[in-house]
Formats: sequence, structure tokens, C-alpha cells
Amino acid sequence: MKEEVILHILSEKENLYRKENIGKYIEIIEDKIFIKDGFDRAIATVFELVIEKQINPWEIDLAAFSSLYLKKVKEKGINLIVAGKILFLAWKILRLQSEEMIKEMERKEEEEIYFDDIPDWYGDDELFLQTQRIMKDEIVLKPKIRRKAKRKVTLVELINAFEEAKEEIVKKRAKKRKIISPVKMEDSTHKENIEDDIKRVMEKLSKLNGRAVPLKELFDEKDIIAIILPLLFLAKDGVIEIWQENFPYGEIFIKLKHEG
Amino acid sequence: MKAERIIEAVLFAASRPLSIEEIAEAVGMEKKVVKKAIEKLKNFYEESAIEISEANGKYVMEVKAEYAEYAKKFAPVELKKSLIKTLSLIAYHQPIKQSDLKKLLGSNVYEHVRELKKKGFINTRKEGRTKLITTTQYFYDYFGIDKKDKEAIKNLMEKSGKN
Amino acid sequence: MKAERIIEAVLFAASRPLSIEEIAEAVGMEKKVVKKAIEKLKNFYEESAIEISEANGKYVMEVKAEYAEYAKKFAPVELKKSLIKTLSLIAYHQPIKQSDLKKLLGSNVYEHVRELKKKGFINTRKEGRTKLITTTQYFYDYFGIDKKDKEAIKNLMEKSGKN
Repeated sequence: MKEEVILHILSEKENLYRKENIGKYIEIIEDKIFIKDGFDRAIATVFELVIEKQINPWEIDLAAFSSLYLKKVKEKGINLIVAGKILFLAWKILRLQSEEMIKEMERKEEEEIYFDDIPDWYGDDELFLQTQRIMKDEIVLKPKIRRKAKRKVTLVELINAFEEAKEEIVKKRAKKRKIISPVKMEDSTHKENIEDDIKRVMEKLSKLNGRAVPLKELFDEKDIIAIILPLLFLAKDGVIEIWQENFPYGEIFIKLKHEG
Repeated sequence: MKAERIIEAVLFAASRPLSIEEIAEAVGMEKKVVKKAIEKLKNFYEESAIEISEANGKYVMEVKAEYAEYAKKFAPVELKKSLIKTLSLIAYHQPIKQSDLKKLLGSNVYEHVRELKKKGFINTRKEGRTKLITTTQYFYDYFGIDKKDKEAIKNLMEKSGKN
Repeated sequence: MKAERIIEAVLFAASRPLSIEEIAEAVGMEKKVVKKAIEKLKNFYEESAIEISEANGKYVMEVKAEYAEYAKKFAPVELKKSLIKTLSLIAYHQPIKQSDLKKLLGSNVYEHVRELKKKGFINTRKEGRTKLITTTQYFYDYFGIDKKDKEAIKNLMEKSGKN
């Protein structure tokens, strides 16, 4: 698939806005190999090219892409991470498209509305004459001639720049982490209680002699949220079994596996 | 080291208008001393092709108008001819509506306004469905026009017309 | 108009070294005349903070070394800040993969690498699917660093980070 896209770009190179960017496109495509599915990768690549401003966003028919993608999901199932990335890219394109549309509308609005409105200076002889003279380049502002010498960067400036660059990178990373951190915080606050909760669950289950019981018989509704995590731990460790009779609203049962 | 020589080096290197305060602070001199030194420099450059001119309380070293024609070939072009025309119209008529400017310039106006704004020569603010355009302080500094002198823009354009 | 004044305006505006031929052609004078005019100018600037110096047959107007310290504060730097930052990251981490640099800088990396390469500060060579970036001899010359002191610079950068 990767080769196909590269070949496509190479064959289309005459139509590219900047031919010298070919190397860059290929690099972008090669970056995409982490998406294993060829179909997904092709879509992601096209979308990225739009976002990198190599393809006009209006040349992308998002509706056609989404029905194509839906069809594929129905047939072959979905990889949530990849789908998320593609959705994010599509959203970015949609935004590019709407930005273009707003600009276009602003232009049209002004062009249409002020046609009959005559500027004040048409009524003033001198202003009118001067305006005509400017239009004919007879009188214009004359830029001053000054030096524009630039100096070299000093070593200290290089070191300062390094300093600033590092800070910016740290900030950027912290910002990324912040988006995820609320979940993590919750994790850590529960972590202290988790062992207590596990103990509580085990005490109750051990009284049942291996009998399966509905979850809601064992715990109050308000407790269930708190013990879900310990239950998952226990299930993962193979200490208990959890199942649901009828998905999605059926009863959830738990049972202590036979020890030893 | 004489004060005027230090200030000469500063003005030469800066290539933009500097206020007395800026200079005084950077070189660690009193404003009074800076002012006096600039007067001496002005004298020194009297017979030269270069001058130290003042506008809006700022000083800048530049080529005298009569030598501009020769120097122009070597000076970096900051404003294309078409942009200068647009800027001249704005300066002359300001505040001017973008829609009125469009009647003179056609649809180029959007691109020109955007570019002039990016370069810092003009400001725009919304006015009804259009924009109202005015020149900035940077504009006055760049062209060496005193902001208080309403006629200065016209005069400057007239002078250039005669060349 | 005196020949030396015209040439003064040209040298001032050019802000880069010019050959006698270039000047002669631009102002329409004979080379001999240009040369003589430059000698006169040199005399004029003797007592000034500015000088007309010659290197490799080219002439440039610049601040005398003893005044450079004052001038430096006002002269604009020839590289954009964002490019200096990228260059500093390359200098510290070199040899660095373009793909790793991209993780630090985002998609600006392509433009920055192209520009720094064009200016001669860095070299790239293919390494698998990405490029490996290192600084050039020109980089060391430009910053006045002995290539052998490479580690010293890294240490300096590291230390600056701890402050």
C-alpha cells in the first residue's frame, strides 16, 4: 500500500503545487506505516496531505470518505485507535473547509453590499484629483533609504535559544500530560483503597462456598462503582469469575473460583 | 570615547528610528547628553549624503532624499510598488473603508490590506459590514512623518511627485 | 553632486560588501573615479565611529571595532529566533534524526532543516527512512568554536539549563 501511494505521488508529480516537496510527501507516507491496515493508512495519508496544505481541503469529499469508511468498518470491524486518529484528521479538514468558507463569505458580503455607495471624496475636487494622481503613480509615498544590515548570532544567543527551546518542549509535554492526567489522578486516589476493597470483596465471596451470586445481591448500588475496579483485578488474576446473563441489561454474576 | 561617536554607532546599526530614551538607556548616558550629541552628529553629517532625521521624537540615520535615486538600487525592497500605491491611498484618505478602497483597487484590496497589516503599516477595525483602515505609528516612523502634522503626508507625496 | 557622496549613499544603503565594478556600473562612473572617491570617504570617516573597510577587493561601511559593543544591542540578528532554537537543539543532540527532531518541534522541522541547510549550518544524510542531522564546519567557524571543544559547548548548554 505504501508503495502504491508513493508511486501515485511520483506519477502525479507534475500536478503537485510544489514539485520539490516530493521528498517530504514520501517521508510523510513512510511515517504512516505504523497504521497496519492499508485502507486506513491511505485515508490517513490523504488527510495529512490536506492538513500539511499540499492538497486543497475542498478537494476532499468528507461525506464520500465517511460512507466508504463506514462500509469498511461494517465488513472488517474497527480498530479504535486508528479510527480515532482518522476521525481527528477528518475533523481538522472540516475545520479547514469551514475557515475557507467563512473567508469566502466575508469577501462576497463586502463585494455585494457596497456597490452603490459612493465614497465622500468623489464630491471634493481636490481629494478626487489627488486620488487620481495616486492611482496614476504620479504621487506616491517614498520609502526612506535606510540600512538593513543584520548581525551574526552570538554564541550566548545560541545557548539562550537552547534554554528557551527546552522550556517550550517541557511545557508542551506537560500540556499533553494534563489532558490525560484527570484519569490518572482518579486512579491514584483509588489505589490506596483498592486493597481494602479487594479484602471486602473476598470476605463476602468466601462466605458463599463457591456459589455464584448476582452482583447486586452482594453490594449496594452505590458501592458497585467503587468495587468494579477490585473485581476486575480479581478476575484478571483468575481469582473470581464475572459474567453477564443477557447483554447489555442482564444480571451480572460473580463467583469465587475454586482455590488451589 | 566621545558620546556622539557612541551614538553614531548605535544609530548606524539600528536602521530604525530610536527615541532619546531608548538610546540613553542603552548606552548609559543622560538624555541631555544624548540630545546634545545628536546635534553634533547632525553637523558632522551636513556635507554627507547621509542625514540624521527626526520624526515623532525618534531619530534615524538615512540617505538624503537627493541621493535616494542612486542608493535605491542597493537598498532592500520592503514594499512592492503596488503596495506603496495602496498604502498611499490609505494614508491620504484615512480612515478609509475597505469597501471604498476596493472601488479603486478591485479585489486586490484584500491581499494588499492583509499584507500591509502583516508588515505593521496599517490597522483595521470592524465598521458595520466592512473594515475601517488607518495607518500605524510604525507607518509614521518608517516614512519619517510627524504624526501631528496632518499635511505632512500630502507634502511628502507631492515632493516625490516632482522627482 | 560629488562622486564620493553618491558612493557614500550606495555603500550606506547596500549594507554588504560591494566591489568597485559593482559600484561603478550602478552609478555610471569609471572605476578609477570610484576608487578615488572611496579614498576621500575613508578620510571623511576617519574621526567617526564608522569606517569603510576593504576585504577581498570589496568595500563595506561598518561600525569600527571599538564601538561594536554599543552597536550590537540595536542591530537586528540575521537568523529568526525559531531557527536559532532549532539550530541549538541540533547542536546539542547531534547527530540527531530528523524524525526525533520532529517529535520535539512538530512539523516546522522540515522548513527549519531546509533553511538551516541552505544557510550552511547543518548537513543531512539519509539514514533509513529519515535523515541524520549534524552541524557543519561553518557552524563552528560562525560561532567561533573549535570543533574539538564540541563537548565543552554541550556542557555549557547543559549548565545553562540548571540555572
